Amino acid sequence: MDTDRYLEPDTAPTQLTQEYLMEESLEPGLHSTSPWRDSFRRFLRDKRAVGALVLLAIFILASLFLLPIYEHIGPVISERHGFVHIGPAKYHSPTYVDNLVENAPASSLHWLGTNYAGQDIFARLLAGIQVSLFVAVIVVGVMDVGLGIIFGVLAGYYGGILDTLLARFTDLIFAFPGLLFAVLVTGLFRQAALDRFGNDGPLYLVAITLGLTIWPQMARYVRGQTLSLKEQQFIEASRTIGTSSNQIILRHILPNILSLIFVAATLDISGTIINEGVLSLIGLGVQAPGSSLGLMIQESLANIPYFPMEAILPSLTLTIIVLAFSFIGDGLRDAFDPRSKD
Amino acid sequence: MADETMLATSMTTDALLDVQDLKVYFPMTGGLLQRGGAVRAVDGVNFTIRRGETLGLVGESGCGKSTTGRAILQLIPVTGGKVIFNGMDITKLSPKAVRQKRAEMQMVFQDPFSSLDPRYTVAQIIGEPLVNFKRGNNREIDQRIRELLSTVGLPTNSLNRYPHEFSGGQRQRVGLARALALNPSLLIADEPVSALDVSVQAQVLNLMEDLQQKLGLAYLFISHNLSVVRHISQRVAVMYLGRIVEITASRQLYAQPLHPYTKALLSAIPMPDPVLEATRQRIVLAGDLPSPVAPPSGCHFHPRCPRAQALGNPERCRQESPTLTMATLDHAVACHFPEA
Amino acid sequence: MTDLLTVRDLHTTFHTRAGDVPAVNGVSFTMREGETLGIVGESGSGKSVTALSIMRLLPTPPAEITGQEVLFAGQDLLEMSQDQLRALRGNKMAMIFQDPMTSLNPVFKVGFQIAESVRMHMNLGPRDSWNRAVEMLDKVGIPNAARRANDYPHEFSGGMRQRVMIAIALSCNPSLLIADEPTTALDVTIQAQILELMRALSKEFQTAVMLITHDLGVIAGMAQQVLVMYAGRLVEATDTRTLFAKPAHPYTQALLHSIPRMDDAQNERLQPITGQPPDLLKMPVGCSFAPRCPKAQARCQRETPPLVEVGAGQRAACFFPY
Amino acid sequence: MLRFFLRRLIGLLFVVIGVTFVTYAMGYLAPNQDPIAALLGQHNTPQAYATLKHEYGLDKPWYIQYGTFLLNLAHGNLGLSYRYPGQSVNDFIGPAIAISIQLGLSALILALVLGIPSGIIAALRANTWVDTSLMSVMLFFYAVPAFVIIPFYQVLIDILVANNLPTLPVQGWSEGLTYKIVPVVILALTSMGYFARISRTVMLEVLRQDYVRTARSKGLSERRVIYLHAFRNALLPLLSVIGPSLAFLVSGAFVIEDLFNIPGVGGAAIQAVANRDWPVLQGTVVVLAVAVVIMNIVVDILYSVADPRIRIQ
Amino acid sequence: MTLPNVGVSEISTFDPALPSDLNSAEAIQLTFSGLVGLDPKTLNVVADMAQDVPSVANGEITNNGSTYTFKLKPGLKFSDGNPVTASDFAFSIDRSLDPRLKSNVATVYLGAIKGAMDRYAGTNGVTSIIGTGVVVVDPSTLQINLAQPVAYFLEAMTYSTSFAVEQSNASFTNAKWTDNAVGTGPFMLKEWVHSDHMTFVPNPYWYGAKSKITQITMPFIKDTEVAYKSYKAKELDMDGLGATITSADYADAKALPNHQLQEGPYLETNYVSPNWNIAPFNNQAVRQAFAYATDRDTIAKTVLKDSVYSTDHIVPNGMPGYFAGLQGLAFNPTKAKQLLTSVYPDPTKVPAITLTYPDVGDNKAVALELQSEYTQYLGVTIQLNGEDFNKLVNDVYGNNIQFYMLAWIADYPDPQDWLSLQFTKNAPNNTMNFNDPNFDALTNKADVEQNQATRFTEYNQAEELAVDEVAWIPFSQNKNTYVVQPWVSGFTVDAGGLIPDSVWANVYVTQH
Repeated sequence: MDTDRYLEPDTAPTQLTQEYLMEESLEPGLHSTSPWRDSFRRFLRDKRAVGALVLLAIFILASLFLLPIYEHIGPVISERHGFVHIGPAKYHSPTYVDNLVENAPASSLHWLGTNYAGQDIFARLLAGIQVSLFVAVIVVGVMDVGLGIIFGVLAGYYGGILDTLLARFTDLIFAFPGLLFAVLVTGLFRQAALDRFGNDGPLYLVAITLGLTIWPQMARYVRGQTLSLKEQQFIEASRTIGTSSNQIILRHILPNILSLIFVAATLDISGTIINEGVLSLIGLGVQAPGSSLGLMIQESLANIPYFPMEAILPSLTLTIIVLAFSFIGDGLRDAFDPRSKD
Repeated sequence: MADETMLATSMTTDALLDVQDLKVYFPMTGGLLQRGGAVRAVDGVNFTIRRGETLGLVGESGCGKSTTGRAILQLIPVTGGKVIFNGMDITKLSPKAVRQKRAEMQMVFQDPFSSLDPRYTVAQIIGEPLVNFKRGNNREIDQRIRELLSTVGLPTNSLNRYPHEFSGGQRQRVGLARALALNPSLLIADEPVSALDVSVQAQVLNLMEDLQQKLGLAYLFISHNLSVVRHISQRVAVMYLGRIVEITASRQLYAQPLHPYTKALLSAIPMPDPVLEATRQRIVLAGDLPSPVAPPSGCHFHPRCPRAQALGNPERCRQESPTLTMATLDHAVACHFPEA
Repeated sequence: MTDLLTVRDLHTTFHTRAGDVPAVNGVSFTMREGETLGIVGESGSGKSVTALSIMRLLPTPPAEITGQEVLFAGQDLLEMSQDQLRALRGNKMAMIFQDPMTSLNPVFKVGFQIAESVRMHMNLGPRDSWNRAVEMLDKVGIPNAARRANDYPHEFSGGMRQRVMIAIALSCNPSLLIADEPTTALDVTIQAQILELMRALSKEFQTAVMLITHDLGVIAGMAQQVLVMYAGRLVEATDTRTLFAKPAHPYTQALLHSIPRMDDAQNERLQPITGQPPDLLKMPVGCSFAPRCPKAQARCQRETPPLVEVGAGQRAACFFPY
Repeated sequence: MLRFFLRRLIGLLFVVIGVTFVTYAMGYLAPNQDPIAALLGQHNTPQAYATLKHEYGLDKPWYIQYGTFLLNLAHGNLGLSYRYPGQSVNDFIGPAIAISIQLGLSALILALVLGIPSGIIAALRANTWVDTSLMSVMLFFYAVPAFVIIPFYQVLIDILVANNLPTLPVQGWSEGLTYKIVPVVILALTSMGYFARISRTVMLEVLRQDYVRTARSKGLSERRVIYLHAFRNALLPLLSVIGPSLAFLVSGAFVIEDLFNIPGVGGAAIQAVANRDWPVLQGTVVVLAVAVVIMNIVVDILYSVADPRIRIQ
Repeated sequence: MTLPNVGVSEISTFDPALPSDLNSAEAIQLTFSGLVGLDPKTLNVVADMAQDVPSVANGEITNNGSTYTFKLKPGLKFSDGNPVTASDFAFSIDRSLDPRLKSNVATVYLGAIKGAMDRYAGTNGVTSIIGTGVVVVDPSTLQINLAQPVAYFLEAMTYSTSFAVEQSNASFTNAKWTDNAVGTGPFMLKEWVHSDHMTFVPNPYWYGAKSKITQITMPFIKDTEVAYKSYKAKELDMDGLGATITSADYADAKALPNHQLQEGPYLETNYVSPNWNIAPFNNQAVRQAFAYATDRDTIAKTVLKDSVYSTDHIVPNGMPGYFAGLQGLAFNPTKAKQLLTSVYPDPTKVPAITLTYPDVGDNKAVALELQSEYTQYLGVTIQLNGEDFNKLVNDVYGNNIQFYMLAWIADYPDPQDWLSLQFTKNAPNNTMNFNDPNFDALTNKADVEQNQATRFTEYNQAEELAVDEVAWIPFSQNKNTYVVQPWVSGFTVDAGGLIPDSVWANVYVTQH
């Protein structure tokens, strides 16, 4: 057999090597698509999820940028409480209390009316969205995803004592019924948080507490995903080509579970926003005159028979945000794992 | 191909890989209150592979052939025995040193779909070992990647594509290119073609043969497909329940199997020839493959062994585990009553 | 022997989001009573879909099954209602599948799973159907059948499970057994056992067997007639001896040359088929094998060759056979 | 079997010690949490303070206090309430538990009864309008929390009352069945949505399985294929999510019990935190944690009954 | 009829020796009774099971006001038919002080009795005061000896700590005895579904006129709004026991047909209290500045929609000894600013102030209003802290809280409860560290003064001091608001939020 042709590897393909070439099935004209871009394209096909994303983006942008603008819109009121020249910066502040306009209907001055204390509902809604998003970012973005990834991946990849500790800790948190742990901690340390951090203290406390209760679930999930990913041959392949464990985690495991974490985190955001609402509802969340959607609902309860809009507006806003995150989560999951849809 | 001479020459050179009494046990651990035994996946395996040679390792599922491959690469902890590679026992090395050694022996995996990271481009996949071992600067690495692509017969426009855009056969080529990147002298191929379509298998087999010739590679070719192993290997080892029962030159094994298990295995393979099939004498083994958790005593094969049955189930088969002994020159068999 | 099954111009198309996939594209053949027909082809060639289409076991949508006729014992399966089909399935035509590990319901006793079918089609009482199940288990070579009938599938090995599947399939004395890659998931020695069993039982029960496989060796040992499929089409149909002795279609020829054989001269270089099987979403015009065919000419790229008689009892879909 | 229970018992022990210790430690570490001062309030005199502190054993070091608690717990005694003088925690939370179990189980059953069939129907009609609309409704209920639904419900009730239309009671529990309908329904909604979504996914997965095809190939009726062969298997993953879904139910119950004035453990726990009534809180936490663990054991046992591949050993 | 007990999910106790809250007292009042009670209108002490109210005039107060003699009405019986004698009262009073009961109210009401403090603390070997503090003269005569004369003793005797319990029924150790409690009140306990409701039926052995009500159902409803909704849904026959109608519902209640809303003064004063020990409130001018900056009328009229009375008094209107002529620190923003700037010329340099308020009912709205007022009129920054009520009480009594909002409800209708118990140097309620020897001297004198007119004058002077020096900044007095369905007649609630026994004789429910 003639083996000479192999002596110069980079020469033009010979007749025999022709059999390896399959250019025709590679469609050279098309741009190659990464899995991320594929998923993105699939996500865009999900009208419900895209709609939710747009709506959510509007909410977020409104809460961040419309609130400061709103505080510059409106006339200067010449006289109130014997004080003159009260501008929109004041009466459109989410915290400003004006007992002369309590439970006012929607007007050009107060776009969605005022609540029991004469606070502007529109401003409070926007501020409430900010709070929900803040909690979501801290709890899910930082603690849930951060701690979840670190502990989940390490426990899944290395196992051992870390794995056992994680399992025990998760058992403990799971055994704490419902929100009881959060109620306990926020109830006990609320005063301290207020003393230390002022009005926003309880919010930080709520965020940290909720984060503390939520991350073990994420860690357990990430651990599971890591374990199943570890079984994939490309991880083993990486080891055979001398990739160190740390690099395998960073280069192969993390990128591959990131999409799943994304989905889980999106769905966790819904849960977290709800839990913040529950804590505010039972008086353990944001301190008045601050605003949060849960607090707004709580404050409106006594007034429901007389001013139902005060309850409906924050409830509706919360519903939309929570549903939007759920839709986006569903959409992301379908986008990352097309099989899950049917 | 000049097969005889090849065998003769390789016998004179040193062994590239010498596996001595290799044992891999998997502990069966449960929770706090569970006691576990051990799965004796690999239970005292001996063989050598010479430079540039292909050793076929065949056996049915669960016989420990894949575990053997992984244990050689130190991908799983070895319970006992030695793996001497290039004269050095690598079971005693530190993890870091093992990583360095792995540059010289590489692996090709069975599953063309799960063996490539779906989020990496072909260039990144093939380049990963080069980056790991710092084989040159970016330009040199890029050059080497292109070279490897052409070596395995993939067009250069594959570079920035992702695995999901390739067929199974093409992906196996990517896997091969990755394995070849560091110029290894030993390639452990774990069922490299069994997941491929029959019409594509031949492409990959031919490529592997060509690469061996060109690069002087030695292969440990693990497969359950005896036809494929026969085709590609110079020597073949047959495994049964964690042990090697027969090892010899490929031609010898297929022409004159000594172990009753090998005989049965060979007779069970359907031949693509209806005339032959109609007249063939088959040895159909009774029963299932026993579990490696509780393998039969003595010779692991004795409960299913037609020869033992023919001999009236000698006590010795049940009591004594046969050792792998030389029956003829370069033909070892582990049987108390090998057939002449 | 009379015709048991006649398939004429069967088409099965999957409507997917990416487009329509013509998985089976105009397949016609005839099967006689008691005969073993092998269908051979690579993955995606449409051999399994053909079988499932005949059984009408494909979910519609996404599948759409059309055709001139599929006559089974004189009745057109394509015209039947689901109820009529159900009376036939498991009764007169039965099927076994590739993966014995997943084909049995894990939560029911194997005896139940056999008896269920018997009870339904043979109008037997619970006790009689159970006895029949035990009898069938015994027949497929499961030791201690009476006791093992009370075991769950996970308590059986892969080979044993495939025996159970065969017991289910043959429990109502079907006239047609479709075996879809019945031994692919099994080890070689177990494969030999199962094939042996199928041979013996099909003889005993006078059952025609449609054996679907990608292994030409299995075909050679089992089938009297062979169909070769490629990319949803039938490319060659003939009796087994002719196929191996004198293959007409270039694909069949190439296939036979590309596999390593136990009986060839060792280390003889294999002759691979270049390229890949076509993507069913983007089927080439003309002969679907043309892009890989060493004999392909301009005509092959334009026209689809019909399946025509090229020799005695040998049909091939090629303009340039042999 | 014995080993299974022994292992679960150790797990239970760990959980009980864990949750009580965390509860205890929180109360101990948090600033200004003197239960005696809270109890005495305006009637606080040094004399009364010292007397009560001694009576409740709070003058002892923390580890003695906690040890005493554990020792009493081992005898099934949860101690004495601080807030409700002379009342034992057992007496106090006993009826509350009964009510919470009634509420929780009713809601769980309702959620299962409505959710699972919805999921199955959606799976059988996958990607049709039936599926889409049913699942949109279920997603809505799954995503939207009870405390957002309740205001809407109250607005509705007010409209009904204002127009002298028949309504359901707005609060209370034990007076009769009509009092239980709304809390149970609202509590069930979230879980119902969850079960429906899970059921759909699971059912789709099961319907794809080879054994379903086998069942069809045997000529079984479609009903038998779906409700016997497929559903028996779908039951397994469903069973395994019922355990964790209890946590959902419990946190939902907090709000429901609060807003509907239902004297269950959720409300008792919130009150106990406010009252610094540690014994009651400890008791509630222990009882709820044990309940969750026991439910999980029950689910495990059911699972092993439903799945012959799993045997408790 | 349905008589909701609003604000709790369960009463704390049904043992007359123990109640420290109105909710428990409401239930106890129905089933238990004492020697003397209150007139629902005047709040004067009237006879209940005693034949008459002891006085110096009728010779039943002797020994310089240190000995009280009670003569029992003839033929009194417990609800199980057993006779009630003087020894039952002796037992009941002694029992209330028993340390095993851990009563935290017994000494407040019974502490004046000779030996009571030792009996409560278990000191000096005192294990019973029967024969010393309480003496059974004969089966129908009970004599009580005080350690020293106190003028408000009869008022204190109207509290349930001296109500009769039966020796064979009441336990010292088993708190569950109250599930089958036997008493002497107009009703008796029929059923108690814990944490849910209680049911009462008329006591057949009640000495007074029989009630036409055949059954009282008392559900526990935690939320005031929920209770009102329930009332509107006609599930309740009345609502608002203990002045629990919120300001949100007040306007609605006022508009209900047939004058369903009843209102009058309620003996509860709402106030914010500055802590004299903590800056900036360690300065009288600053305290006064806050008092002057408190716009009480706005709070009462605008914020709380007239559901309360605006007040700057400590002792509420309706109390015996109310000081109509008190000159309080009425709203005056200019003066307020002046006073503050006299101490802190730059208001931003005022030390940080946190106003802690109990986060129930209307308090949050008031706190927000106060925050807004102090910010506007004084230019200071106020941080709010809404706390659970119980937690706030704990904090107020246990730790020095800088600035807090609370309310005080009369324990018994005597100014002593509002002044001596609040602001004397060592008073348990002196949580704002009020410190004025003149005040202490005045109240010490008044506490023992037997002449009621002189007493009240002394208390009035003391009250003026407390207001001027700003112990509290009172801002509102609650209204005794409650709603009664049109089909209920003759139902009234006294200014203390209780339903005196005598009321029941006149209550009846028509068909509806």
